[in-house]
Amino acid sequence: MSAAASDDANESVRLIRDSAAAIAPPGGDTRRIRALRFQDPGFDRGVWGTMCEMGWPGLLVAEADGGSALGMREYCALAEQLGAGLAPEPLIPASMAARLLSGADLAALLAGRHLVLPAWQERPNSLDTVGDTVIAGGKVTGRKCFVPMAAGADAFVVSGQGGLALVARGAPGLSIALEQTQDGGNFGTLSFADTPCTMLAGDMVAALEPAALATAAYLLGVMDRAFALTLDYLKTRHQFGRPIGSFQALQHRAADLKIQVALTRAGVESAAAAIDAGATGALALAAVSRAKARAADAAMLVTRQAIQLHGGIGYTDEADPGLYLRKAMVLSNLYGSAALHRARYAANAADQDD
Amino acid sequence: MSAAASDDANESVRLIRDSAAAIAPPGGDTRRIRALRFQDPGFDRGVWGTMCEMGWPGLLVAEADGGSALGMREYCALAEQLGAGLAPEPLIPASMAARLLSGADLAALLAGRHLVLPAWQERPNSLDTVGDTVIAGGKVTGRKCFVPMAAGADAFVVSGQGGLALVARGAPGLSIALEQTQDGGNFGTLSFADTPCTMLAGDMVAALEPAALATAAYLLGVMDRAFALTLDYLKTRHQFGRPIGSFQALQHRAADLKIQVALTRAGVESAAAAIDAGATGALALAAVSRAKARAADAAMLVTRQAIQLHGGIGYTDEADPGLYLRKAMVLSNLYGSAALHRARYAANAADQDD
Amino acid sequence: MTQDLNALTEAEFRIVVRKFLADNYPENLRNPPKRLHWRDNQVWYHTLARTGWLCPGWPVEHGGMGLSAARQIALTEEFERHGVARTNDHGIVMVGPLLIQYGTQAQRDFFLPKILAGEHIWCQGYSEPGAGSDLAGLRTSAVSDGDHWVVNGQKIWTTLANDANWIFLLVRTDPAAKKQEGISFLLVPMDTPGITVRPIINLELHDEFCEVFFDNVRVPKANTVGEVNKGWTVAKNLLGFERIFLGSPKLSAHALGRLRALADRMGAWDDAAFTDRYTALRLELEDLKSLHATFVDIVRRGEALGPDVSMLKVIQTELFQKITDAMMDIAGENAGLLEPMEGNRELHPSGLFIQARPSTIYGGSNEIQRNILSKNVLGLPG
Amino acid sequence: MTQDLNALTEAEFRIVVRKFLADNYPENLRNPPKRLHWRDNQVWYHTLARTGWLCPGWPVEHGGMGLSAARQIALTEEFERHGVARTNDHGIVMVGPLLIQYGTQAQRDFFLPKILAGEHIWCQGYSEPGAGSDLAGLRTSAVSDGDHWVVNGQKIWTTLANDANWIFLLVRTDPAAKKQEGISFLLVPMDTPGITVRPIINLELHDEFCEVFFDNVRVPKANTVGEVNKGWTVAKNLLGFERIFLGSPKLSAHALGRLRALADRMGAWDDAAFTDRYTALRLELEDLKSLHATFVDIVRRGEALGPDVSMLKVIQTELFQKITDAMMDIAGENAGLLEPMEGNRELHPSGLFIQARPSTIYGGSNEIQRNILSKNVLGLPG
Repeated sequence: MSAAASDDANESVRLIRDSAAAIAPPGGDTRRIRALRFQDPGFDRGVWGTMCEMGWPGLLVAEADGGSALGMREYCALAEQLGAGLAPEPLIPASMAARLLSGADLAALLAGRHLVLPAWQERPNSLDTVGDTVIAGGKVTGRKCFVPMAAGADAFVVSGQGGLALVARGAPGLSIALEQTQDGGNFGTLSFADTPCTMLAGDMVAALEPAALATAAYLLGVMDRAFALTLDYLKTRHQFGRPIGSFQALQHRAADLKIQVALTRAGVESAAAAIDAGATGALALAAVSRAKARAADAAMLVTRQAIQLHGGIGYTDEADPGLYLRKAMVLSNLYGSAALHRARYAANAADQDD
Repeated sequence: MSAAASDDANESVRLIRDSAAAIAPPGGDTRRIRALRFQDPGFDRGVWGTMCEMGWPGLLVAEADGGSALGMREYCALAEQLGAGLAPEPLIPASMAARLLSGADLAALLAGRHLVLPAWQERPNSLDTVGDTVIAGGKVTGRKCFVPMAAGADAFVVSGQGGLALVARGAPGLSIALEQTQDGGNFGTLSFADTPCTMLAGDMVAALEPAALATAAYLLGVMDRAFALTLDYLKTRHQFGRPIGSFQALQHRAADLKIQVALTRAGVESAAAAIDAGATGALALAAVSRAKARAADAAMLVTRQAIQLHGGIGYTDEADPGLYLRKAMVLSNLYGSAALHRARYAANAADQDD
Repeated sequence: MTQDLNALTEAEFRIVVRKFLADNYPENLRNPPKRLHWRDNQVWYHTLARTGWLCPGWPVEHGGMGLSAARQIALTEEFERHGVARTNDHGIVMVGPLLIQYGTQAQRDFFLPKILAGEHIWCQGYSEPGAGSDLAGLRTSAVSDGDHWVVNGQKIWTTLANDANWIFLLVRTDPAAKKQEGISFLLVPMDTPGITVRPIINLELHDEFCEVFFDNVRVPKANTVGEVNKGWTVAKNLLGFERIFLGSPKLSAHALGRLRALADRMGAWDDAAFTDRYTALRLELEDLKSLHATFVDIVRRGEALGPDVSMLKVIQTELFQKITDAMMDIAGENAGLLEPMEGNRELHPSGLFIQARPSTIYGGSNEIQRNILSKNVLGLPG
Repeated sequence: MTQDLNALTEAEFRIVVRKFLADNYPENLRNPPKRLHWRDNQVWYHTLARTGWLCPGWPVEHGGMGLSAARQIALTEEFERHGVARTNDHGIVMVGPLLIQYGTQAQRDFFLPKILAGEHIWCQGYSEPGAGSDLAGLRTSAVSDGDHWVVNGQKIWTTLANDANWIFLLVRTDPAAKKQEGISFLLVPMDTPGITVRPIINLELHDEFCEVFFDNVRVPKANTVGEVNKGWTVAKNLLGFERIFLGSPKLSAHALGRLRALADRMGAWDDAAFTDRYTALRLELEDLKSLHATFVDIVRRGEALGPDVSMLKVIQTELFQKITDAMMDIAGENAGLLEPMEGNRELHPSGLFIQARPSTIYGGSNEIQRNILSKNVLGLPG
């Protein structure tokens, strides 16, 4: 990238971060987050509308299609910021859906009028988007699970044998079972029985990659903020007549957490930069897998330690560290667990000669 | 075990420890150890004679055969003590050979006149005692490796297809290649070409078990002593105007090492007690594997940390921690690595229902 | 009966216990996912009281079963094997033994029968918001006023205070004394005016812990256990037993069973990396069992436990966490569910993962345990 | 030439470097298992001096190549890729740049040409037996005597002192001052009467490190660098660069290559647990590379490195150790061999394992690095 292009990107990343922080202040609006937890649909449709006004679900969409045609660096910066603020609005799945829609469907999604979410998964621990679902003759039959925030969706993009289809929430033969998630949101299990649909032309497999990388970035925001909270606590909480952050064993643990956050940031940013620079195929898969594997493990480690270092108070629901832990619990294995991505990395990254 | 039997065992364990400490004082005779390093045969034949006078190679041998008919608890106590003193004399392989000999051969071994060592292994990371070696018609042909202290052996017990055989060191067709080991001893690779032998009736596979468990006990002695050295250093070495053992990060690491030593001791003692109480078959294999897996990993951890906690001085050859590290490097993978024993444990220990 | 039980062989004794549980324990209370409240376990509690099985460790002359240490361990193991829920047991395991050792005759005469009858349900007021790991830094004060103490302050992490009608308290009676001195041990009815209980919702979304506020609470001086200003000695006595209890391998053994069930469900055995990890956890559990047994032997012999018992607490709680970490890693997207998978209580990785979190914090955090090990066991300075 | 090299694209530059190495570097010195002594590498050293490639980072006006930071990094990478042995380089990377920044004109005029000519070989006298991690606690004294200092004391871990003819020294010139004050920086010929060098045999059984004893050693005051009693400022300046150097992923990358070769030899790829472990190490290396690149970018932009560069040193050295730990685990009985397996230098797990040990001790132990991170980066108190 030339110096000028790099400056442009830095500027647009800064703009994105600023506008995201305005809507989802890092760690500053847990009252909103708490109020939405364990309530349907698990997020705020009004805030979602604002996000759409900001153009976020269309960040990666071409300008001709109503998007902003920005890159992965901007998308990851946005996702990180939302993670720091624990925003529950389904930006990542909706952005994934945006890559699969066109025309009026896409316009309605981007405008915030019609929330479409992807339904691609049939088994845990898998990135297979086809499974046993059959799409044929304008009908879908099958079962999709782990659809995040399904409670708030107006329609679903469904992948299966026979391609990709759009199904309205109220379509006959579609039943939705909701399960609550630890972060206060929900997973939908969708059962289709000869459910009418319209065919789409997108590529679900390709759409998974930005979602996986953005989830890594979101987890980066989660861990970064959980770590910051913890650092504050170490500086202010006193035991034995001194701040607990003056105890060397805790200092060294904090240093180790800082290292995990730094490694995650380096991995996410380098994956985003690689994809923006045109990386495709195995190279891109390896970059995304590296970022997601590190982010998943590091987010769990940092948020677990946030609880431990907060002591008893960390185990209460009214303290904030638990919110970050629960978010990490939900997102770490979404779009592929650390183990899955390690294996995918090994399958896609050429081993070196030196 | 009844209380009286238990008291007897405690007494004989105490006696064994005392007499072992007289010959191999824990950490107290590193001058002797250093003088023997990297010289053939790697140990002191005179000290070996004294050990034989004490009856050590025959500790497990029946009284009728000239042994002491003691149990695994006594043998492990002895091995632990020798580990604490880093004694290089080949007690464990010679005791293994003692189980495979009888009559005059056994008597000569036990008397210290004729040192016989087992040669059973053909590949690293394996407990297979047969391999490609063929024993037939009074001749051995094949190749055995990793024979500890082979430089000092007068004869070898060799296992292969066709059974078990005794081969004299000077037998025609036997060539011995020696490699130095990190602890200053040696591994022999023995090549047999139509080498004359006499047949034996022992069971090499069964003889491996006490050797593996005693090696775990020896490693327990090694780590226990390396930890004690390190603890002394933490109390006496000053930096920043205080003993380094007053720094909490080092204190907590010391606590973790103490835990590893305690877990190893519990595992070794429980395996020895189980075997003395009559455990056989899968139960005995599982007990030995558990002890050896923990001892191998813990010995490496404790001795590595002994170097780290001693700082620069720990990296010098003239400081003692390195002697313990090198011993652990040689013994951890002998008679099966930690990974091999974990797998063997899983294959032999019945999983629980609760 | 109690005479007979101690005379039995251990195997015979276990058979008796199993039969007792099969006959008496409510089936629907086996292996509850969260700590039970009094409303749920009082029937079982009263069954224990009625049958004389409530206080196994108390001497017979005080109304207990008078079981030997070995029998008590076997009893606990059988209860755990059967999935018996923990009761509101602070009166049984803490207050009773304490009064037998330190109480006045009048205190014993009054309190012990009430505990045995299931009439007094106790809770423990030790920790404070500013004194968690640094327990001796507590600030709840008791000021002398005639034959009463006037207590002001706040306790926290008081388990099931919302079920209890009595609380035992550490309070500062001499503000000028050094930290561990000037502390006294009080017994207080929860219905005394000025006491307010506020449940704390924890990460399990359960109100197991409470805050207890004291606003000019008047406590008769007759309710002081041991000498005034010597309460720390009384309290410390209770901490030793807590560590061998918290170091019992049963919790990790239970969790490992759940990991096994989850691995079956998720098809994780095909992954050799998981299998090796599982075996390493199993081996650690078995080694913990061996180490635990050496401490149990000390108790069996009637000897005092040393500070090295802290090792058990560290190993057990961190193993418990490692096991639940492994659950999260193989559970896939199920790791994010709030409720059990497929409605099956046995398959609740996220629940057990969260339940494992506080084990390294309570009962003296593992940081405190490592301090104890380094100073009191290894003799490291400072 | 130097003008041309900076003007080339990076790819072109690398081609030039590769050709230079192919033409000039002795084949038998590629990837030596241990640090080379002067007797072994002096021919190569003089080749560098003769061709003008000895001091890539020095400005052209001082006789260096004047390469930009970016070019220096590329050069280092190509040298490492080719397996070029480290030379006795303290004069090149430390003394020269230091004199350019802090030296007097007379010092520069005298010393720089001698370094460039390969005539002065330097070593570093910082650590002392009582001042390892606590470098500022050093006690070697320099007492004023007319226009000389009289030096008494002992240095330790002086790399290749037995090869050097000059040493740069930190000495205490004001015993009354606080720790980091009262220290001065001296340049001393090794043949001054009163200096004794004693090699230390390390765990590699190699005499890379030495002790250096000073017994009434007279040093001209003209050989003081910077102000008297301000030597700590001069020395500190050198430590920043050391950390990005010690944090370079190349050492771990090299070790991972050896692990791969060992796994091939041992048939370890059949074991999925090993494969997963190997992949985790690979990922950590790749993440380290990404993080390292962000610090290299800072240097490229000519900005100052912050204390967070300590992260690189911690990650790199511990990754190096984790890689060699894995080697020991799969090497089986070969883990105990003193020499390479089958005489093949590429297969020497025990050697690399031992080589990895001191990396977490020298250059500021990792405990010191974590102290720096917690205090200077995270702002934790005390």
